[in-house]
Amino acid sequence: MKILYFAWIRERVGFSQEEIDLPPQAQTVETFLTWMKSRGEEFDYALEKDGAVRIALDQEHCNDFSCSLEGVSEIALFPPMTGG
Amino acid sequence: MKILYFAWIRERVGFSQEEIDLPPQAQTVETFLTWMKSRGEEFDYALEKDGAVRIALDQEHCNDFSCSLEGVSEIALFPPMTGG
Amino acid sequence: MTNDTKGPIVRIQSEDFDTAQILQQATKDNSNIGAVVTFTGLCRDEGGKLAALELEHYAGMAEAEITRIAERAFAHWPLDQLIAIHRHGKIAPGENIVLVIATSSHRQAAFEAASYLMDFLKTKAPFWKKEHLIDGTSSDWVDATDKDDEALNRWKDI
Amino acid sequence: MTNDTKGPIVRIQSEDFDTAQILQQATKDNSNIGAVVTFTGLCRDEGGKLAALELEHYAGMAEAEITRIAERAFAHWPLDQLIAIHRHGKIAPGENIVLVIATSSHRQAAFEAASYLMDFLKTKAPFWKKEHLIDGTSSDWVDATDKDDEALNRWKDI
Repeated sequence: MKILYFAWIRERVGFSQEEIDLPPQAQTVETFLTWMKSRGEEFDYALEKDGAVRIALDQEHCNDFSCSLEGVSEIALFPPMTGG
Repeated sequence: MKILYFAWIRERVGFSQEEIDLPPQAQTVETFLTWMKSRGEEFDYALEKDGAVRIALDQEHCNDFSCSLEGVSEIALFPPMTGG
Repeated sequence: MTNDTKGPIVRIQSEDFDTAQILQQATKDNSNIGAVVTFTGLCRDEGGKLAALELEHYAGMAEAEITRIAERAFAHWPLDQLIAIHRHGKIAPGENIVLVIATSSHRQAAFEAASYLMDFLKTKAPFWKKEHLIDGTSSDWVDATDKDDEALNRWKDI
Repeated sequence: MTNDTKGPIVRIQSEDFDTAQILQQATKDNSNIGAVVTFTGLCRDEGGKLAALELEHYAGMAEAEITRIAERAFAHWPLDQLIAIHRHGKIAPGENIVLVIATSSHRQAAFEAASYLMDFLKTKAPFWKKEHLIDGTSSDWVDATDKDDEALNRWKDI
């Protein structure tokens, strides 16, 4: 799985992307995030504000954290957007 | 009193402006319009559609036909506007 | 940010105007604007049937009335600038009729002020349009539409 | 009039753009447009304190997301054209950040489509702004605002 980080989430994690094998328990967005936070202090710090983390699956917003990750090849994590 | 006519009201009256002495009964917009229509066929024809006639007193819209004409020096009569 | 030293700029003219140039001037001396909304109203060719529009106007009142509307907008929204240019006389299809520019540090203020000014200008500014058709058969005054009157209801609290 | 053969034009780029030139191109080959609404978002200098804005973006998704929003607008309003250009990278005060142009034969359709696109772009397009101040003391990420989220409520039926 390709994982991308943006803005201050990227800064807290310390890099902008990685290629990683997800563990079997990371079946949905919710279980994926729980696992991510357990990967180390920098991940826990980057993702601590649950309400502030936005997620995109294969470049589409996902607002439903019960979404399955089956068939997904790119996950992006980022704070609320400030475009325009 | 200077009276101005615009668009199809001007075309029906046959000219675009005149300088005229108002009769004593033309004290308000309403009595002024009644008198205007009595001036001849072309005026009656130009002003027949009551709802369609708009009036400006000294270059300001007047929506209240009970308005007094005291102190007014320029009256304009025209159909609904189609600017923009 | 409201600039209290400025008011709206209103111009009534027969000659055409250059939207791009006016837009550039409106923004060049201020780096704190944020949002610029521009409305350009062009003469439609009505599916190729229109030869020209003729815009009759009430000189003096046209400028006064648009200025009154623009000043109400200026008082209501936090605007930097509000510019309105309206042409009169003969206008060919594709040519400019009207230009409104609203600049503000707030996006919605700029959108709303420009939209407000256009809605009022449509029904309150003393202009009347006559259509000249290509086949020469008729030259009719354009009717005011209920839709334009209804558009004003959106702003009844302003 | 809806032109079914065209869809929105979306460009994501680091280089600046020329609003005037794009505006001219958008209107030159069509004499039946009627209404053109242009929104330009500029980098504010924040009262002289800002050295530059840095816009980070999610390449690929930025274009895809703005295209999705623009296509919804295109499907909802009778538009001739809908153009969105968004810059990324370092942007100095007074420079362009974003441009939206909506053309239509209906004035309110053009205003609403441009305003809708901007509202969604603000909160749904994957861009993040970092402010670099002139005094060099801090470089902070700009917070998303509730006001921008609330702006979306206006469009919940679309």
